[in-house]
Amino acid sequence: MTADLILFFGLAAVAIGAALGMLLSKNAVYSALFLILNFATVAVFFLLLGAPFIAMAQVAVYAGAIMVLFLFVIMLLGAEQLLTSHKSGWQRPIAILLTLVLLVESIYLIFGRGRLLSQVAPVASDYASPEAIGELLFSRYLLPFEVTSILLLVAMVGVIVLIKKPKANN
Amino acid sequence: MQIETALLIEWVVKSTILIFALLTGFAYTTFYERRLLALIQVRIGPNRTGPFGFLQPAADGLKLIFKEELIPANAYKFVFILAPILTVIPALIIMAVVPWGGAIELFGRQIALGLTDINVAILYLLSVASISVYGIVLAGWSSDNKYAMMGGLRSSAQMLSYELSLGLAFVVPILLAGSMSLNQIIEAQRGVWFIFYQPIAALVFYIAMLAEVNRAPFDMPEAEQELTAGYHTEYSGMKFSLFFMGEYMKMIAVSAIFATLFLGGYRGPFVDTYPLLGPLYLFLKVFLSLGLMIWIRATLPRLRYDRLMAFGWKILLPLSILNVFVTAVIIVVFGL
Amino acid sequence: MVPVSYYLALAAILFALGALGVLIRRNAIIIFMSIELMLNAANLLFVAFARSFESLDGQIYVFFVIAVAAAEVAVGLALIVTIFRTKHSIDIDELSSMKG
Amino acid sequence: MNYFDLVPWIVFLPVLGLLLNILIGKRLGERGSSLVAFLASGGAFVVSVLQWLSLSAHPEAHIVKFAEWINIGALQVPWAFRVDTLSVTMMLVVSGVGTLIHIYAAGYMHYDVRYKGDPAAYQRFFIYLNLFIAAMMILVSGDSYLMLFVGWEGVGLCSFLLIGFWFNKNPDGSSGMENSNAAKKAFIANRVGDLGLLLAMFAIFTLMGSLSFDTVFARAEFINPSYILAITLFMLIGVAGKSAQLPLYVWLPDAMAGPTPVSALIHAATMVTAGVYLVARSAPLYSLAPAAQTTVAVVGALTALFAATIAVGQNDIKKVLAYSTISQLGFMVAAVGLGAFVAGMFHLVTHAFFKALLFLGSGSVILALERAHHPIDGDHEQHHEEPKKGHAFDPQDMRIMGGLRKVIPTTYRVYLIGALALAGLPPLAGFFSKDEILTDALHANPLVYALLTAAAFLTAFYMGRQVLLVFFGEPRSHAAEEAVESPPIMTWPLIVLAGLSILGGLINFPGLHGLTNWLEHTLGHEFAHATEFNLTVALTSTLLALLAIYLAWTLYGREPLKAKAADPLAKRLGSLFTALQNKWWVDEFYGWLIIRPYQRFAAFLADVVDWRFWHDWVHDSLIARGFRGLAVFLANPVDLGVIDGLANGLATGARGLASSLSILQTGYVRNYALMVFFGVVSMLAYLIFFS
Repeated sequence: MTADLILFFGLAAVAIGAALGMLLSKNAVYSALFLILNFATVAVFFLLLGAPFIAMAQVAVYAGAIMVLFLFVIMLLGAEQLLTSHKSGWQRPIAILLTLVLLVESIYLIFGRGRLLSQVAPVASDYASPEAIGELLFSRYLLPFEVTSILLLVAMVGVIVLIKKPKANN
Repeated sequence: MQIETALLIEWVVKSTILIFALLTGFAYTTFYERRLLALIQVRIGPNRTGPFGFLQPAADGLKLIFKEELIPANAYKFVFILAPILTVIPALIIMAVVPWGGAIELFGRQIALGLTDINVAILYLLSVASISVYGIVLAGWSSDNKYAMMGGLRSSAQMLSYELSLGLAFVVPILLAGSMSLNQIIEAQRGVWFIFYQPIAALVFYIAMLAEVNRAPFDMPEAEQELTAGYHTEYSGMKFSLFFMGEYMKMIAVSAIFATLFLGGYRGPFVDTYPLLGPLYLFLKVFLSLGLMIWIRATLPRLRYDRLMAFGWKILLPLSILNVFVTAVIIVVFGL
Repeated sequence: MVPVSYYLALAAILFALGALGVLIRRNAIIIFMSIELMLNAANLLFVAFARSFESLDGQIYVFFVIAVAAAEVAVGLALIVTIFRTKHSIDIDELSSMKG
Repeated sequence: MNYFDLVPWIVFLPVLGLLLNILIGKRLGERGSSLVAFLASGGAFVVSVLQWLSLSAHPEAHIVKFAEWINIGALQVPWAFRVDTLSVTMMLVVSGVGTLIHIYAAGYMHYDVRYKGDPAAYQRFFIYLNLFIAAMMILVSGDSYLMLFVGWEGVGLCSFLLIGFWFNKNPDGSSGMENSNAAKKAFIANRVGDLGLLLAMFAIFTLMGSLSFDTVFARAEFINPSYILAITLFMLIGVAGKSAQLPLYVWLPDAMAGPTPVSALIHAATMVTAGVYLVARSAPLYSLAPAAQTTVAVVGALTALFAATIAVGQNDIKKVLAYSTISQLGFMVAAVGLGAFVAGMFHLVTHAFFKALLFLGSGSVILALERAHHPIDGDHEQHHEEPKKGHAFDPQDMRIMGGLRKVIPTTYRVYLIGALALAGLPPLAGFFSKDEILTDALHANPLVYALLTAAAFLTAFYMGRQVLLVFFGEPRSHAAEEAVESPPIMTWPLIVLAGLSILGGLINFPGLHGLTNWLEHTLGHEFAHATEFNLTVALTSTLLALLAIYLAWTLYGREPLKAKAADPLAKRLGSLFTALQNKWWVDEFYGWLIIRPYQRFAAFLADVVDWRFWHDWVHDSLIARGFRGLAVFLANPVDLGVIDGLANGLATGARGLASSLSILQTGYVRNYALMVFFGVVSMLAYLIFFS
């Protein structure tokens, strides 16, 4: 087992553990923290896969903005834990069963047909440099890029409209 | 593997030097602040411990180490302990991409003064800056104290708001230098510092930077008068000193970044001939920037919270967007 | 070098865990986080395939996914806050007034 | 330097003028609104002159495409202006004579609106006049048959509006429907002609796939000549309608109900010549159908003689001129029918001068009598009373005139010039143009020549009769004694027109052939050959004219007519004169042939078919009763039983199904998510194991 594999399996264990922690934590803040940990490890995976730009964007946007927003909302609402606990009993076992089936199917699809995707030759040094990504973003993906910016604007306006308290009627 | 080992040793040595420099810097920044504040307020300041009071930081440190550690009964204990650590770590690692000099020749190896030079350095700065908010938020939340909670929430809102302007201020040097690598940005300032090309971006950056490190007049999260010191109300002893440390190290780090982006970094006269002058120049620039911060703290009153948010969203953000736009248009039109 | 298939398997596991989270948790915010986890798993797939095929397009898609996720989270959390104002709870099972 | 791009203004200036008059005409007052109208028309004239100057330098045809109009499949008709020598000739005549008539009308209508008791109509008159100028310009400048047709219908509309200008009055000024009936008559007679033109256009488009002149003429020679014959004959129907040829001429005499400037402008100088223009424009088509040419020539010659005979027996000063116009139009149509397009156009131009002069002069005479009968002083009305019903005074009746040359000398002089020009005495304009037609007719068709010569003889006779009756002898009424000369604003246009009537012959003076050379650029050498001066023809016609005038003098001049005496011609000709006076009973004949049967047929349709059969029987008995029965049947067993039962059954069934299905709708989002997830997992399993 090489150092790469050790690193990979270690990080993978952390990622899966963090995901499970997110899933099982009673407290939403802990869930959020676990998720941040998970995102951080995924960012490291991105770095290992030669995507530094995406890795940094992952940390800045997911960890830095989105999860802060989550924490903010949790704390604002004081919604760390749910008060009542009425369960629908049959949902949980079926869900776990279906998830296991999905996992088996996925693993079968990935490994079961003898098509192990191994990594090919190391890529060029300027692979996924900011220049390369910017070049692609502003040429072939210009329209999606602009559409995304419109989407963000729409989301912003929508959020403001949603959150604004209705004016008190006299 | 031989070279890899050498590289590993080099990194360890450089990291140790960096951490040591930051720790010392933190200690003496507090001293610097107290003396400068005293000077501005026509007082004397600490001058008894050691010559000119130089040992005062050591005395303070000793005092904090021996203080009793208190943890509130209803606190979320794990997060309560985690929070100060989370505050310090970003302040330490953010300096990893900032170069503090050119390359020097040592033991037959070319050694770059600077931990690493990556092509997404600015993104790295942004992402590390964005996660530094966690320490404060979690500290506020885990203390189970209303004041602390308010401080944490205010802090997160404030940092998210000013991060946008900060990011847009980052864009201007990227545009001017055509690279995200800090080394290349410094190279691009070989002739004229960017602060002369882009005084507005520099101003925006400095203001946003003050807000990011929660310095006066944006020290809302720890507002002593209204929030009884905000998020670290419940902290004492070494955990409190970690917050303290984080704040001052962040001050040093952002000053270094400011110097790198707008003041030519480690560049100065004769630095090409004598590379060891680089760290000295950087130190001088950081020193000046810190002095400015302390001066501002001594001069300006704290902003009201709603005004602070309004200023961030309604003045600083449009201004920086406009600045980026105008800069980009000028670059395209004049083909700079 | 680590085979790309391992990354795919990891992504599948993360995705399954995210799906499970949506199905078994009642806290709307945690359901939201699970969705983010699934998106993240998809991002991992994209980057892994991009590496495998030595093409940058996968990374561009991740860029868009991140942007869309940001918009989605902003709107979603705003919805949750609005729901909380009327229901004083973010238990997703409380929102069952559309029962047939 | 050329001004071809200015050509749309010949249409837009009049339109601008009429819009101004519509919007602020009342506020401008009489002076202002007539000035606006005059400037609009005069502006069009200036633009036409600019076109003429430009065309002198570049004589080939210019097509100025102004806008897209119709673009449907193969049918492509842009709004294009065609500037060539033919259209510019028409433009100059229309706008030049039109402008002079605008000036005249400014004075004439001032009195007319007061005699008719409606001074507010003044602006309306000039709106119509400008509209007419615009429509006429569209007609002559259009580059396709369709654009020509637009103008053709536009001038028809203006003609209708202006004949019925005093639509609630009779020609003698009393209240009644006769003026509007005359307008309707003109409109309907023109519709008959327009149908012919429309059929011609349809045939042209079907056969040649285009309506634009150049394309049509280029393709015409590849078409079966019998089709061309049909097209040209259809077109002849249009010409007969618009240019008042046999058998559709009957509307033109009635059109004298319009104010006199209208008669001069529309029903003498410009609109009625549109038919001549159409034939001249379609010269390449007619040259391919010699039979049609002959038909046109014969129709024109017959009309010329027929109308001339009627003119001899008329007592109304304007009716004489109206029949004279028909006769002269017959000359032109005969000329273009013979292929003498230049001679026809030449006569068109000179006729526009002297016939406008004669009509305006007659208006001046009428006004002189009217003013003597009901004096009004300047703008101040003294007579407010309506003219009484059955009032005997008719200012247009030549039998109450006489001796006017002493009281209105200016009018007398110009009228005499116009009459001599019409009679064809050298060296006036009419002599040259008529002579050219006769010369061409002699070469081409002796029958036509004979008919035209007879018509020319009669022309000289009835003009002599008219001049002698009106201006010579003794005044036969009080009004004629006291007649008042018209103001300068009316006499100056007359003097200008008189000058043009004298000098008009220079346009195509024998040996110089100015007009021939000019039109040759458009018509080509084939259709625009120079006609040599024929001394025999000239001498014959001059002598005949002099003889006719002498004859008129012996009857009316030697012994001037006494008041209330019978016409001396009636004694000589007996019942023939009665026939002439009654216009050969053509109107009565049409009434018997067409109108009476048509009215009976309409009454039959109304009473029997519509009322008794359709309304009483079909509607009341069949449909209403049957429908009621059907409705009762549908309402009770069908609607209440079948349809309600079906609907209620469906509703009950749907409710049952829905309540059993609604168990699935738990309201829990996570349940739905679970179902979706189950679906995904199942599909994945299917894909793995079955593909």
